[in-house]
Amino acid sequence: MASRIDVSIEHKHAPPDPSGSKKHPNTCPKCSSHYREDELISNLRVCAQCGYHFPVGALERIQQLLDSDSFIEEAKELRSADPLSFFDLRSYKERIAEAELKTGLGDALLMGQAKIEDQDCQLTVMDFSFMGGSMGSVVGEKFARACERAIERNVPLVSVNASGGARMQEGIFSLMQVPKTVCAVENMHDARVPFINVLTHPTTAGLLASFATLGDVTIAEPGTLMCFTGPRVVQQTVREDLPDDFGRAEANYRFGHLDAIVQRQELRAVLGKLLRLFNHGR
Amino acid sequence: MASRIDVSIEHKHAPPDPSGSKKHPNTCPKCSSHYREDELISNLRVCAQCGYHFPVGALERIQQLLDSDSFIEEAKELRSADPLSFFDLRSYKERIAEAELKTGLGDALLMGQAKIEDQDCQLTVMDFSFMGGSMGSVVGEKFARACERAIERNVPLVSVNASGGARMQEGIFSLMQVPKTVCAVENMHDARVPFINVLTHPTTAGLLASFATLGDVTIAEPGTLMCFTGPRVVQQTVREDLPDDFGRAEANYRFGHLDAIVQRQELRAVLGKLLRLFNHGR
Amino acid sequence: MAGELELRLRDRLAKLRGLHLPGSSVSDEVRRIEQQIEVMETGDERSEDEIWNSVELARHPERPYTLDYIERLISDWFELHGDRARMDDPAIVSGLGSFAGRTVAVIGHQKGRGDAVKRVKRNFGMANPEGYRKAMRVMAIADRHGFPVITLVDTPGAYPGVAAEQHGQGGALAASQATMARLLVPTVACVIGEGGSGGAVAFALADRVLMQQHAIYSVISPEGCATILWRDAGQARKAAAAFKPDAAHCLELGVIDGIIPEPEGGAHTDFDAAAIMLGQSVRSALEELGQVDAGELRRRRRARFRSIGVVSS
Amino acid sequence: MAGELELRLRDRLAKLRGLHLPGSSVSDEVRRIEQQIEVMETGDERSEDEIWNSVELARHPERPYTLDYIERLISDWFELHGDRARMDDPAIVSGLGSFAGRTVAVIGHQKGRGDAVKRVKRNFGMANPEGYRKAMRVMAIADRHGFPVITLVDTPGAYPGVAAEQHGQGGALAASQATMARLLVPTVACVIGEGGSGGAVAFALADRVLMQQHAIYSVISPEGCATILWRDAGQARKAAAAFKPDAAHCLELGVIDGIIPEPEGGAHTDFDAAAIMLGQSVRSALEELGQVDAGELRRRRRARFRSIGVVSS
Ligand SMILES: [Zn+2]
Ligand SMILES: [Zn+2]
Repeated sequence: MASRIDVSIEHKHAPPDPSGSKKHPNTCPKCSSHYREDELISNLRVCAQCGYHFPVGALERIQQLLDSDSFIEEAKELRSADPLSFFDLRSYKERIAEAELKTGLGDALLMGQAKIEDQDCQLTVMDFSFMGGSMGSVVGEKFARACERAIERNVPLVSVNASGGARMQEGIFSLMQVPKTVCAVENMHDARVPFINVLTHPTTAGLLASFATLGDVTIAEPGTLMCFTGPRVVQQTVREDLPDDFGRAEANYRFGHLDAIVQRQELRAVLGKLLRLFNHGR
Repeated sequence: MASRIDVSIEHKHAPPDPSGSKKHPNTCPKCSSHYREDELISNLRVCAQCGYHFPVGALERIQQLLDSDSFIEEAKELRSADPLSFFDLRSYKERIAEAELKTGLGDALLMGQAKIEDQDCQLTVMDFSFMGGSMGSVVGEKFARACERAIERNVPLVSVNASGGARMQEGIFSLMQVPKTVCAVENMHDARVPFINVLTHPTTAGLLASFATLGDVTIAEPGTLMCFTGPRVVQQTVREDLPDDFGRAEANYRFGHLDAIVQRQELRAVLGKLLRLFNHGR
Repeated sequence: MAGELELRLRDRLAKLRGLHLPGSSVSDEVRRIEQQIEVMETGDERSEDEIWNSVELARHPERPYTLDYIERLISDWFELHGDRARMDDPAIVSGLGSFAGRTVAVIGHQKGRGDAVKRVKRNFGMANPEGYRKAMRVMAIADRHGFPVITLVDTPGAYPGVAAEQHGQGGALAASQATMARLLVPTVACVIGEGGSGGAVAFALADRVLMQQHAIYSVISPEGCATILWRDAGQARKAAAAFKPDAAHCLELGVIDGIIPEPEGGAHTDFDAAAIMLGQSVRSALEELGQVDAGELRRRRRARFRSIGVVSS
Repeated sequence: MAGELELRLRDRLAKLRGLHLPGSSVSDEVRRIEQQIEVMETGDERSEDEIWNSVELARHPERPYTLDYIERLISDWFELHGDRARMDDPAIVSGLGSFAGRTVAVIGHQKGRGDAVKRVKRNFGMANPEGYRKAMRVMAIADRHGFPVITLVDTPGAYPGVAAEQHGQGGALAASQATMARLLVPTVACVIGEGGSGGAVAFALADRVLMQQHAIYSVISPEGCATILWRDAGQARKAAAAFKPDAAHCLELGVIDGIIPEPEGGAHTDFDAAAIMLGQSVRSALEELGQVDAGELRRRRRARFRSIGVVSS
């Protein structure tokens, strides 16, 4: 049995907050503008004042991106099996149940058939509010199945990512989702199925070291933190100040790791264009 | 007809001299030790005092590297056809004839069957003293044939390079030897025929942009200048002092462009080992 | 813990035995599962002390490193250097050599032993993206010429530096795995010390993944885990007991295919004996893999990793 | 000059016509040689003035550049950025778009137009190795998905900088050609301005190599040549006349496959008309190439370059 560990590990998954302080979720952390929920939703959760991109849950992301009613969810029934009977402050099972309640999702990744601007695709969308979008067996399995479904259906895979990395409560199994999803992508590459990656804040660690960097095209929303090692750990290692935009999409674009930074308002149109291009080539 | 150009272009091919001054060819430009010709030959033209590697002609290189009497020259009959009827101070044809007389070679590259430490291989060896080892149609053709012969014989190709780049007297044809030899190498790669590149001073410009960087293994003698653009031109462009070993094998090794720097005394043994390794894998 | 997992495994075993697929790919899988169940039945739970002993041995400063094994197992060794773009990363060693009578490519993390200068030179076995790119280059050569690839995994993790991030650490780790997933030659990965997270897994997408008896393999270091759980790296021992990065546990979970024995007291007590044991395990793995057609090898390799993980529905 | 070469070509033509090989690869070659001979017969020698006119037009600051053609010929354009290792080189533009109803990859050198800042930003179309690595990445995507590759060549040459050398300029140029030699999709290269040496040829190992009427293509720039011949870049005009980097000469020598006409006075006088002419040539080349099986396409591409050069024995 795993030892009972009595301290929360949740702070690992706290989304970085530019201001460092605890504000109302509808208050812009960049310019402090405050919005009603309906205002934010209708503006795709982008600050009308300064352009800051608020986090978007998986279900809302689907609303934003997809042709209406086009999403057919698949592998919805999959749940974590808690293979290590893991327990920190509370049991892993309890945490999963809580996250399910909070988000209405079975795990941190939704998967299914979709249409964007009338183009068929397979879609995966991650939700950071489900245990920090961490990748355990369910996320890995659903992503691998998405690749397989994209091959079967011969449609592109669009993956919208948001993740702090591995789900530590699943120990080595969480690490193994990294090579597992890489293998799934390589099968897809062999089948010449297009793969478009959208990185949203944050997409880090295990995700960057697996499928999130293996797309034919890789785009990110502005401000997305996308690094393998987080800024805090890097800073502790190098013991010097990091560049201002360290690990952010803007820096990654300069260093050659992104095809484009796409404003959320343009994301649907850009994905529609990319799907058209990849579908017309075939 | 090409205009008659009345100034020599030979200085382009002058081998860079560390001291800058004109010394007797058997005087070490690094430490000024002087050697009798037989001393130099028996020491593989390496300065016994400081380790400086003097240039080695193609025929002497064959003596140094190959099992005795193992070389069977091929495509010996090929000669430049002077397609542009080129004329600077003298005609290209005259220069070729002069180089032939001086070196005893038909062009800047020798090609044939060889054995090194009892391992069969196909061999190309360049001679810098034949018009600066420049690559015209004959060099390109012989190199391409060497690739084809290596495929036919199913033996590795060992290429010992020394070249200032394109042979300008052949104009655009000399540039075309670059993609031509690349194609020949790719055919060899497809046939899974091993390709070992040895860079000797200097291997620059067109050679680096073609076959000299496409080997399975790339090694160089110490001090070899191996850059696409020569130090003088780079300096004119950036208008600042260049690092001391700019473009040299030692810098290229640090920057990840070489598998090893091999002293001339060890070259035969290293090639023998590499040929054994590649032959035992097959 | 073993209870639920064992039931699951027995169920899977029964299903696999019921299948009559062409080729022997199922029998590989059956053997692997049988082995796991055997470990569960015979293996007592390892104590916190035993697990911590492995952690300490895995990171013992006198433990044999990649080059120590190469020296003892590989003849005609020729090291290949450089990523052909930016640098030669000394934290990774790669090259060609002769092993058991045929040419192989060997790629491994390399720690420096001795004084600080030597350890820093090898960056404590923490590679930059350029190191992984060098490795991919060597894999491509091996693939072209049919040389089996042996990887030796021994890293606390990929280097967490500024330039490492700027030059694409995450992408390089993913690309290295993708390259291994594409190889058409037999591949054997051996965790010989620390199998630290992404930096380790970059070399571990192999046909056979083996661990030395006292090696560790985990998603996070004991200290990293303890820092997150208790904000106190000093609690590493407790964290290790919770995550169990030891070989027995990894075998039990089906994450690795076998355990390579070490000399009594650990590999550092007898480099030669440790090398012989490592060599034997790698040799027999390569002999097995040599029987399999290249395309089938690759298919099985991917299927193996595809199958890891536990979900319910 | 044409005399000896023409005899040689007629001889080769006779031999090729005598061959009865399967497939139409020979007929391509025959057509190319016929075209060369035709140019020789009808083409008057171009004067020093005419050649220099082309040199000036090829480098005219108002000449249309890669993005000008993309804007006019490609719909749904999506630019792909970055080499996934170090940087995004603005001297090279690459991306996907729709051309003549199907998706293609377009890769080209990009010069900046206007003030010094804009020109420097694009580094005058002189790419670093990272730019060529970005291009190779895009070629790999095109190859995977069956998109034809169109390259637009317009560079004084690869950038002669310190970092460019340190990061492997020569190797990157060679690798870019090697990548093009491996592609299993149709490839068309168009020299649209300056086709400067290695930096140009890195994108020109294509199934069809076309030149605009006033583009130039040569092993060295007129100034570089003049510097070497007379240590005086001012003699560039004389050097150009000697080396003849003009399209007619390149076609005559069999180095290119066709000449794309330009509007009267040069492409800069009418971007739209120039784009239409370019588009028509590329389209008909792609239509022809689309008839050929992928493996055969690659075989012919390599054979085409293999055959260039003149030797005697
Ligand atoms: Zn705001
Ligand atoms: Zn000396």
